[in-house]
Amino acid sequence: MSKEYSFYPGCSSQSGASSSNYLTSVNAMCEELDIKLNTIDDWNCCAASIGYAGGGELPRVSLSARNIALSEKQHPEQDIVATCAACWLATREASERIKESTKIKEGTGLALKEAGLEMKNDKNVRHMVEVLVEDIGMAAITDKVKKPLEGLKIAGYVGCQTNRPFGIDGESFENPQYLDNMVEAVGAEPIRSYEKKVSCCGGALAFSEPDKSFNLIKPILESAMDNGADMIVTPCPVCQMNTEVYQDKINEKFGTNFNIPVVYYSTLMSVAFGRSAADSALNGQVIQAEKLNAIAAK
Amino acid sequence: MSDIVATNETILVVGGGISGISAALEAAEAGKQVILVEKNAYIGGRVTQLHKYFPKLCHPTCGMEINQRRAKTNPNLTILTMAEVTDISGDKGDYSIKVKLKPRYVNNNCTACGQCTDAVDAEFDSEFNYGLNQRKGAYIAYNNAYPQTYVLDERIIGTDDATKAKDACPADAIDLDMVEESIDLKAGAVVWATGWRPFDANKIQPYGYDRFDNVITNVEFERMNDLMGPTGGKVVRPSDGAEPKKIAFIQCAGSRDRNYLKHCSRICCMASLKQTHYVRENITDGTSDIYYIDIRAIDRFEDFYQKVQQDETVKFIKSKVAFITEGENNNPVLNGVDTEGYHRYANEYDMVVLAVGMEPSVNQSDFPVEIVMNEEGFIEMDEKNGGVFAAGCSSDALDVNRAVQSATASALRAVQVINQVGAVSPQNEGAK
Amino acid sequence: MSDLNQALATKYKGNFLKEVIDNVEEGDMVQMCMQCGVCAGSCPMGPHWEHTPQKIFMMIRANKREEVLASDSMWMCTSCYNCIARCPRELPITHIMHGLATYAKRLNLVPKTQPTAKFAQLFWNNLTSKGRVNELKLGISLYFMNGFGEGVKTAMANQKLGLNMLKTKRMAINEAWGGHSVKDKSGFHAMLKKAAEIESDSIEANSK
Amino acid sequence: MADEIKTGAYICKGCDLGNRLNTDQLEMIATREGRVASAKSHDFLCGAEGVKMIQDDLDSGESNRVVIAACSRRAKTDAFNFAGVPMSRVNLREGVIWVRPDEDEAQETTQEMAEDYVRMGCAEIKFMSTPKASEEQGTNRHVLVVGGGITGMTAAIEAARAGYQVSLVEKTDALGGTTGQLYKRAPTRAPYADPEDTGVTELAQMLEDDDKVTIYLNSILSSSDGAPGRFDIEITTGDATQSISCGSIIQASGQTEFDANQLTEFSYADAPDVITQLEMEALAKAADGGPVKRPSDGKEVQNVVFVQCAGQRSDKEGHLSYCSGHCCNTSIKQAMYLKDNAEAAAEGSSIDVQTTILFTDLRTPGAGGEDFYRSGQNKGVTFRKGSVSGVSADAKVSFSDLILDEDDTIDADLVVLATGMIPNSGRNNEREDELAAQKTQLEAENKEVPQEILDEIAIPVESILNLKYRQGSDLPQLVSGFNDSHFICFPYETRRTGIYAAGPTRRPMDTQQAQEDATGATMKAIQAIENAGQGMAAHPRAGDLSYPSFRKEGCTQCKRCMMECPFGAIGFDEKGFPEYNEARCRRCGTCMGACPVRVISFENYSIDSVGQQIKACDIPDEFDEKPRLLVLACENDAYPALDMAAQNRFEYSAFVRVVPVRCLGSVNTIWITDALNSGYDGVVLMGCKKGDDYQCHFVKGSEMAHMRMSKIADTLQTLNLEEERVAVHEVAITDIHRVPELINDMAKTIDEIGMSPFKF
Repeated sequence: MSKEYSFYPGCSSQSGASSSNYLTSVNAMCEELDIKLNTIDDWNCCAASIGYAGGGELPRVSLSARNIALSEKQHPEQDIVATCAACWLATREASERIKESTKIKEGTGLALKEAGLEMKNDKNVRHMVEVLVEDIGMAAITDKVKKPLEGLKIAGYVGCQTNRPFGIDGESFENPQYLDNMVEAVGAEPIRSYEKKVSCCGGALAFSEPDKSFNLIKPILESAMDNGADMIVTPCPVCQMNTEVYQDKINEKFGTNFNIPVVYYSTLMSVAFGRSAADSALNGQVIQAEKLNAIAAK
Repeated sequence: MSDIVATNETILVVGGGISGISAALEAAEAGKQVILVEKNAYIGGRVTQLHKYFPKLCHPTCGMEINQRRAKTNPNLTILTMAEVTDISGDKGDYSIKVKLKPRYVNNNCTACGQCTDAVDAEFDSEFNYGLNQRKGAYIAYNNAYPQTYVLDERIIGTDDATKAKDACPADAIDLDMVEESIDLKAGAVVWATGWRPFDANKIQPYGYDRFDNVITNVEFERMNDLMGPTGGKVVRPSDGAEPKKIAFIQCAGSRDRNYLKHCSRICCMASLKQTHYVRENITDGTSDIYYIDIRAIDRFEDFYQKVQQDETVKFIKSKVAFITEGENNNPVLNGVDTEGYHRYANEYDMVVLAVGMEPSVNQSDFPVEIVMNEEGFIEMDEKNGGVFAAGCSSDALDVNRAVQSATASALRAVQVINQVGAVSPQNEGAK
Repeated sequence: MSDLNQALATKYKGNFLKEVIDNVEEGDMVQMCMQCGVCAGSCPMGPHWEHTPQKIFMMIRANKREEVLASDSMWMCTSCYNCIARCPRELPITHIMHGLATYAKRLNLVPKTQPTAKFAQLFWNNLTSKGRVNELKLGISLYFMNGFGEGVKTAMANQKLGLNMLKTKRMAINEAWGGHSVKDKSGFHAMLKKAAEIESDSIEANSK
Repeated sequence: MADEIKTGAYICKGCDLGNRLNTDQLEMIATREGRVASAKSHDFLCGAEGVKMIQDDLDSGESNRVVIAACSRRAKTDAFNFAGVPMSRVNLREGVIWVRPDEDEAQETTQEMAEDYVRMGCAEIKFMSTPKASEEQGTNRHVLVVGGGITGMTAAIEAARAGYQVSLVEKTDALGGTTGQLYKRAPTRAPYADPEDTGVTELAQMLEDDDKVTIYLNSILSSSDGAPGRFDIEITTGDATQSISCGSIIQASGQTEFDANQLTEFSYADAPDVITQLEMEALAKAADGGPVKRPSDGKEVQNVVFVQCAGQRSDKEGHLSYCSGHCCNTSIKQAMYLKDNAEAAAEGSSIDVQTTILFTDLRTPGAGGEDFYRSGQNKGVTFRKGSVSGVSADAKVSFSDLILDEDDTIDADLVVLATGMIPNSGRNNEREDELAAQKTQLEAENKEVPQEILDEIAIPVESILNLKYRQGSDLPQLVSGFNDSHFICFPYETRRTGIYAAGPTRRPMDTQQAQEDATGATMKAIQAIENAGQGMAAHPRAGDLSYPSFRKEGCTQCKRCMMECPFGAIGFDEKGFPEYNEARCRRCGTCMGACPVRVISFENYSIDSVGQQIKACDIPDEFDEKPRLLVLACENDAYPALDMAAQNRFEYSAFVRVVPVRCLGSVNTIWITDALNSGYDGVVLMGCKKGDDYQCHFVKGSEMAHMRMSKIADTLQTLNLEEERVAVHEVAITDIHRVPELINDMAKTIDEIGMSPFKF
């Protein structure tokens, strides 16, 4: 019997957006794991963590409040699940802030009224990896593996917002294991001692402060290479974007020659579950994950 | 164990550390019947694992020797080791207590000749040395342990080692048929002195105690400096056994921190200041850097702090270290910001000592009777506690001197209860 | 705007801490800082901070209103949450930094050339216009945020990147016309308008 | 039964003693040379059977004293425990076989070692009898408390609760002391968030209602004499004086706020709005929950600065070197007064009192402390790490902010100085004697006496206890004038048995700690009464019934015993003969060591009980090349260290004979000279650390021994022996590796300088 969740895809996963490939592979992965994602109709942007300059606290919280309210209306019994770290964080923070502060609660209440909405705020806001770790479990994932990703050495880059401040399944902020466990579950070799697994890629500042951010991204790639990784896996669209698409520019800047694929955990799984390269969104790789392509082609 | 006489005029002291022993002796030396219950195979508790005391830099064994002699010569005091209180029922002036006695597998015949130790092969991590070395399966915790009676590790029972030990004993002191027993005692009042445990450094993830060999704790550092300790008094890097020169001390490792221990453990500042003396005494050209938030060398300890400040081998940096990484040659690298004027640092050391704080040994849920605790887990003084009185670090994070002070006070509180229920009490006799 | 700044400055004369507590997102937590500096040491952008978070909290207590609000330090926040995770006093440092930035922006005290401030505003405008981010438009406006000449250069410099994104269908030209949007745009905008009003009203009130 | 001495010597063959030693030979020596009534060996003496053997002999009257030749006197104490029977423990295990190699060539000397120890044990027992308490002691379950502040009041009520009578002497006209002057105090229980009532009023009421407690207001302790269990007290009220007797005394004389007039840099003297913490309490009391008004013009304060460590933690002349411990919490508490009052006044409107605490290290330890600090921050108290350079007459505070690394000023309308506390510890007799001595010395040399000496002498200090002890009117003081214990493990160790200091006179502390301290001191006070009643010694020889007595005919009334007694136990009568005051005595034997005519002794420890052991050793003649070394080892630290060395099988010279002593202070030089005269080649004294950080459990014992031994040089010259033959060492109980080395060093020295010529 399939598990159902109220799904909040987020802007970057829309067609023609920077992590549309993430959504494609998530869909394939969920089909295999019998997870049913019921998309929240008419969801809006969460303002991520960079919207603050324009919007104050209340407008930002209201954005998430609207999504929560819509979810409650459409899927009253279901937890909200997001695949994007920023979406998850913003929505969960909003939900908690509304619980903690009556001032915010009242404010958002009034604001929502304007859109003809109201919220109970009684459901959890969760990240897709929580669903995998807590509800599905590694064993169940391993069961579904048809093409174990043998011989692949993969650096699990957890990044920031999937990790802090909430953490996944009570794991440590400094050295979480869940991503490595997933890598192991699909038959590949994790690099558990990957030093940069939780360091910051600069996030949105990659746009406004590219040089400063590149200084942060470089060591993340470097350490993966030094540890002999064939590729990097990540649960976060911003992490994926920053570590993959800027490799050219970083090579330009530092005279390096990085060319290491950065994939989503969902891509790994859907390949391991025997899905096609297209279903696994391998065509979405700016830097092709050749080894995965090969396995998918088998 | 059936020969223990206990009435509602008896004082039960739970915990045989410095606080428990002090409370027990003070009451016993005032003529009260006292039963002291200690979980370990020996009395003395944490202080026996310390190399020196601040601020006098004297040795805990010295005071412990006196206390042991007081205990040996006092007919009013009964000591039960390897014993734990499992239940307390009744009220002030009339308690019934259940005590679980773990088998020692060695009886009073033991002359502490040590032949059983030589006979057995199995080795286990030494609890006394925080696992820094191994000890035999038949052992005595440390030289001056009291009672001077050996112990067989339950893990060797049923193995050849057990029989080897038995055969080796010339005093017929080894009894492999010993089993756990539970006894019932009466008491009029209870002094609770179960003390503290060092905060688990593994939980302080940014400092990588679990990941980096050369990040150790202050309690381990104490053992290293003990001439009779696991390293024979040599300070060594766990990674390669080399003598560290550059040593950093990180204060408030787990204390004053909402993520770990909310309270200030009081002792850690003085402990680190003390340990800089070890560095100077035992390491040629050794240096100590102390990373702190506030140096809490309270009251007359201040003099000690001022002396250390004048020592050119010791530096103070006002900063909570953000995180530790590992550099060349397993050297820990401390990363953070010196907040006195904003100086960012990434300082490399040979070894780092985490000044871990004190956590109360017993928490509310395992407490054998209703008790009022604060959210830090220390026992509050409260009428609701009836005739149960906290002593030493069960009541707050205390240094040795304050712990004994607190223990002496608790002894009086217990004596007051006894004198009220007592058949012959000062009241009845009145004054001259 | 600047007269609001004036009004607030006079209203809270000599007590900037109080001003922050009353008007800045989670500003009441500023007073809980014990100056351990773990945030300063944990921040990935640390080297680029003129004033570390802990120092900003101290400056607030020391009534350094102008210096704090005009500082570009809080614009360095990447929202990595290291500071929040490690703070021994559980200060929501990330939020406070965002809050200070917002407040500075509202009072028009942000350094003119602060790139993140500009980008953050573009981002907000972009997402609020239709309820969902239009990455293409955002990208373009980002390139041109420092004027046309600059923009062309940046665009050229990022040409390869753009092509890569197009090739992999992670960018779509047609987004330039229309693009994604919420359906209930009017409701969405009404909601935001209301939220913004409530907020600025309370600050206006505090200035009187 | 003690009339006829019947000694039974019991030799153990267990723990390999039987294999390593010729125990038949030892039996023979005990009977032939030791002249014991009976000597028996047993395979396992400490076992039930062995102990029964001994007990049967005692019961049957076959013996009434025992020599146990087995393990160290520190081992198997439960087994070898024959109440009321004089016992000598001969240490054949830790003292002999464990420190000797198990080799044939070593056998001879090892056996000789054992034989000598048996001889010594048999010699000692002849001079031991069962201690009986003197007739002197009395039980008087009446505690005198000096000082009616929170400490004294607590001590009084706690003693009464324990069933003891109490007299409480307070020099002012009301109870309460400093705490009575406080508006509120820092919280003493969870959640440690707000100031709480001091409880002084209730406590005072409780005392007045308690029929066990007698309160003397406007009174002082004009005289105190006697000893625990029988103190004679005179209490003077106005011009009336009455006498009472009590069993023990608690000194709770409290503290005095540091005189802020010395802090010219903070303009205290000439700025009305610069005040001390105690003065702030007065303002808060006056305001009583309303807005606090400043002294100069009664204006409601808006901006208050607290300057921590004012005149404290500083090496400046006249400043306090220590930290007074309570001031951080006190300033937080006082800032809270202002915050809470403003809150109450303004119902949360934005009117506010700014409170800034300027500190260098904020010291709020423990669970309560840190909670209270957070609570202060939560209430909006501003904390800044800064060092204050000055306060102007109009309350402008200049300081350098150590975090922002820049100078700053705050234009305050009230400045509170955390000036800390000075103990009311009475007269410093030792210092007075020192100064007087210096003065007379200089005058004798017709040198000019420096002004500072004259000044210091000129300052009158009033005595708290007015003790009539020969050794001074008040409790001896530790550093900075506190009446504290010197020992970390024994906070209530006192150098005047039966008199215990509590509260800030003992150590800087706040009210909560003072109350805890008072309770602890009360425990010791009632304990002292119970012990005195039975003639038992107090810590560290707790329970010891033996006490010094002297042979009057021999005494030359020289008073050395009185002068050297570390515990002020000894007085003297009108003829100048010593009076021992058993209940004050701690049984260290320093008097015995001091006595030049050797008339002082204990029933079970005397010049003879040790001297005869020394003589009992067999001294081989010069040509045997078997030197003899005497070690006199302090039983508290050195002897245990030797035992532990043996546990680790650290070997040392077979030529050594070790005699444990109660304290090096009890070592009489006659033992050394006798030893040298009778042919010992070297003597080693092992005592505890002396000096400022002394470890000697009897305070001055080790010090005294060193002094006496420095004079032994002349004796050696008259005997024309080399100085190296006598060595005095400070030994710690942890010197487990070192003690054998010290012994071997002496053996080596003798090797070099050759054997003693005094062998017959």
